[in-house]
Amino acid sequence: MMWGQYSYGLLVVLIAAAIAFIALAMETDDLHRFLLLDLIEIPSLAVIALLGTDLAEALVLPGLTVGIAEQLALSQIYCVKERISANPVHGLNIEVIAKADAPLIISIFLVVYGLILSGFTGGGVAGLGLVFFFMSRGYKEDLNLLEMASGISWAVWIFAFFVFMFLPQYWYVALMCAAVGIVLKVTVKMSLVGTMWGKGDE
Amino acid sequence: MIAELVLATVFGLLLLGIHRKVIARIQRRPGPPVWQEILHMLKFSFKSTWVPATASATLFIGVVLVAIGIWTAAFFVVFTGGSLLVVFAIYMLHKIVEHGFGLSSGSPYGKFGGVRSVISAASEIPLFVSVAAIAIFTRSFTLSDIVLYQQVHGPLLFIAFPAAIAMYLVILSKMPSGPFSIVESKELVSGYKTEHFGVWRAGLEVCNGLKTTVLFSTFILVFIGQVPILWMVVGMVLLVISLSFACALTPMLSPFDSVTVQTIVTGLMLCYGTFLYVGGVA
Amino acid sequence: MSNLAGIPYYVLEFGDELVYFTPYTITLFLLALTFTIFVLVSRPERQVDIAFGGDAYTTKEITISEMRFRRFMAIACGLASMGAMVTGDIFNFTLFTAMVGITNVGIVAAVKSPHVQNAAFQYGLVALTATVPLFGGAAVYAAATGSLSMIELAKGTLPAVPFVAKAFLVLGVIGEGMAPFYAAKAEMFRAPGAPYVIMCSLSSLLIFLRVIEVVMLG
Amino acid sequence: MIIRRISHYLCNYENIVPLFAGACAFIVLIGILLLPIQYHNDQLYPKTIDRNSTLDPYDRGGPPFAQATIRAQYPENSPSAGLVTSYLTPFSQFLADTTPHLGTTIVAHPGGILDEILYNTRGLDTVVEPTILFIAFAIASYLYRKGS
Repeated sequence: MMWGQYSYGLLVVLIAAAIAFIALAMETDDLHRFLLLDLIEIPSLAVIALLGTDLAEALVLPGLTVGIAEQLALSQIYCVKERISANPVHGLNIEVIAKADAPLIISIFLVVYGLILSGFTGGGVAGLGLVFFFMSRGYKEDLNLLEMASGISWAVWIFAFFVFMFLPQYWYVALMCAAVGIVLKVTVKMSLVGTMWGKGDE
Repeated sequence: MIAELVLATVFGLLLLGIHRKVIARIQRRPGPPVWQEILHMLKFSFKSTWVPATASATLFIGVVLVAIGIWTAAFFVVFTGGSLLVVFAIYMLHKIVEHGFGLSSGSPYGKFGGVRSVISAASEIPLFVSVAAIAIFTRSFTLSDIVLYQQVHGPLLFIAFPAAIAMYLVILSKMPSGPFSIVESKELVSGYKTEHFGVWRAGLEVCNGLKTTVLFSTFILVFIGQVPILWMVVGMVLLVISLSFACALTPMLSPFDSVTVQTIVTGLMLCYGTFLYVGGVA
Repeated sequence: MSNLAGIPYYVLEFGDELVYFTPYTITLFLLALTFTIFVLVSRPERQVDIAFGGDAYTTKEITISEMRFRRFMAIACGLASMGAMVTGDIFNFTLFTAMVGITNVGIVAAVKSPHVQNAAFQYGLVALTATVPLFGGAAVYAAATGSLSMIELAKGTLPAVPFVAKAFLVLGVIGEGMAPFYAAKAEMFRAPGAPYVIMCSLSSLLIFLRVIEVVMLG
Repeated sequence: MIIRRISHYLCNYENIVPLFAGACAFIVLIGILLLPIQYHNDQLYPKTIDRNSTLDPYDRGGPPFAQATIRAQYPENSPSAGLVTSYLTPFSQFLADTTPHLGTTIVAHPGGILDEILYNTRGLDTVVEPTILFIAFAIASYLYRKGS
């Protein structure tokens, strides 16, 4: 068999993965293990990226999301397990920011721009705006409402999927539903993170 | 087909009775009569039946039906010459059923029996490796193909001897009072069965009988081939007697030691499978 | 050795991803369905704790909110394992497997016992590690054969799947579910809430059984 | 006795992470030894980039609003494949017309090749993926709220 570009790429990535795995095997502290996992995720994304087609881009995305999501859940389990209840992040405790209009304007700008972009990045940008807003204001939002919005956007996404699969002639409707669903979803999730951090103002 | 099913169940219970009797004779006890297990099943069928107050009722009852259901399915797969892979899957899923039996009652004895049953799931892997080893020879997973292969090439018992040993060990780990029977060891009263009484226990006995017949007949079909029904019965009785000797003469291992031994056997079988695979390709 | 687990009875098309049923997968699928229904309709048992050697015993109570959350997780877990049983696409299978892993963690993470929680965390670390070989394996499948469809792989016309890809996939599935090396998961199984805990062990065993079929293709 | 020592090591769940990581490292090392792996050139969704297009790098052939050719596994299952790729929002159209490159990051607008794959031909992947996200968030928020 021939050594092609693919094999060379794979060699480098596998060496990186081996180093990371050995590091994880030798680590004994729980928190450090957890941090090392973030490092280990990177070679896996690289293996997918080596595929080199558009499919690779599409597969990297779920890979990345799954990793991040699981880390979020695990970090919370870690906090509960270690009884870390004190919230060390107290918003952005800068007096000027807390009172001024600037965060509001920046947030509105980011949200509007994100909505125009739509899709994953759009959701990210809009979400960032909301995170910034909630963090600077120490806003106490009703989490139930945000979660409901997230759930609905997820349902919209599923609906779009079924339209694509079974009624392809209405692809445009499905595309719009999916795009709107995902922008809402990412926005909501990120703002949820924002409220989780920004509650220490009182 | 119902008649065959009932016959298989009764015969399986009879085999378990023989198992108990032989162990007792080896240990110089009189032992129960060989039809004791059948009587057990009948006795429990007419006893008063209840669900413990702490139990998760639906699961408590449902899991009995699932147990009978999966082994009925396995029985039909074996006797219609279906895929060995399905039998293997059902065999592994039986662990989950035992887990369900144990956990659903809320009793700590049942719970520990169920947990022990599940943690020793690695004991089923040798079965899979032996299935894979057989498939390397026969190029098929369907029982009917395996039987045909043996008509041409002779019994697989001689061709793939380590695979036969692995499957023998797997069957051994399912027999009561064997070295790997950590799920039913006496410090847990009756292990996962502790809380199931009355009709539920009868259902469990039915499942055990059916399971024994299915496993033994699979062993004979896979490693010796299609034989007349009388020889099949003789083969199964001989198999149960040899298993009884193994059970009577070995001590029971502690739970984690049992798991470790089974894992080591798995590793050895994997080596054998790899050896066959590489050798078969070359 | 194509068509290992029998001829597909029924194929459902979702674009490039096909869902298909063979005698083998339908057995597993039905079992996942049965236990998901159990989770839906049954209430958790009240686990009795006994101090061995003494007469003292206590009944563990499960709060309503905890029960609801764990039931939700168990149902999600059942759906994920059903998906993993019937999907005909390698990458899709790995995603369903990853979902089984995270729901398994979720089912036990809600339990208050610190012992169980520590076990859940350790197991979560393994599940997270397992996504690496899992997705990596699927990617090597795609690169080496140019296809992710199990039906195409079973036809035998594509190049052979490298051994590493198969090993990665199996390792990933073992990590997500710990099946069948459950000894490491024993602490989790001791948690109360039988229907949910059983879903944990069932789903991981099912994905393990499925991956055996998957690696035999191609 | 060696068996007892092994089983003592196995029964402590603190040890499963090193055990699994070790197994991963072992398989990775075997993978390195078994290289090279032949890359199969006949890939799905091949990447061809038209550097001169104003839609670079999202141009996948054909003018906007016309059906582009997508090499999917089962093209007959997604008759609308290629329409999503070439769809542009009015805003994106404006950017494409007025700037030399619509230099956006992935899926900054509906209509990229990624949307095509994610929504249309491989939609089930995308459904499962936010579901995992959803589950993970549910776990985190449940534990968070229970703690506070």
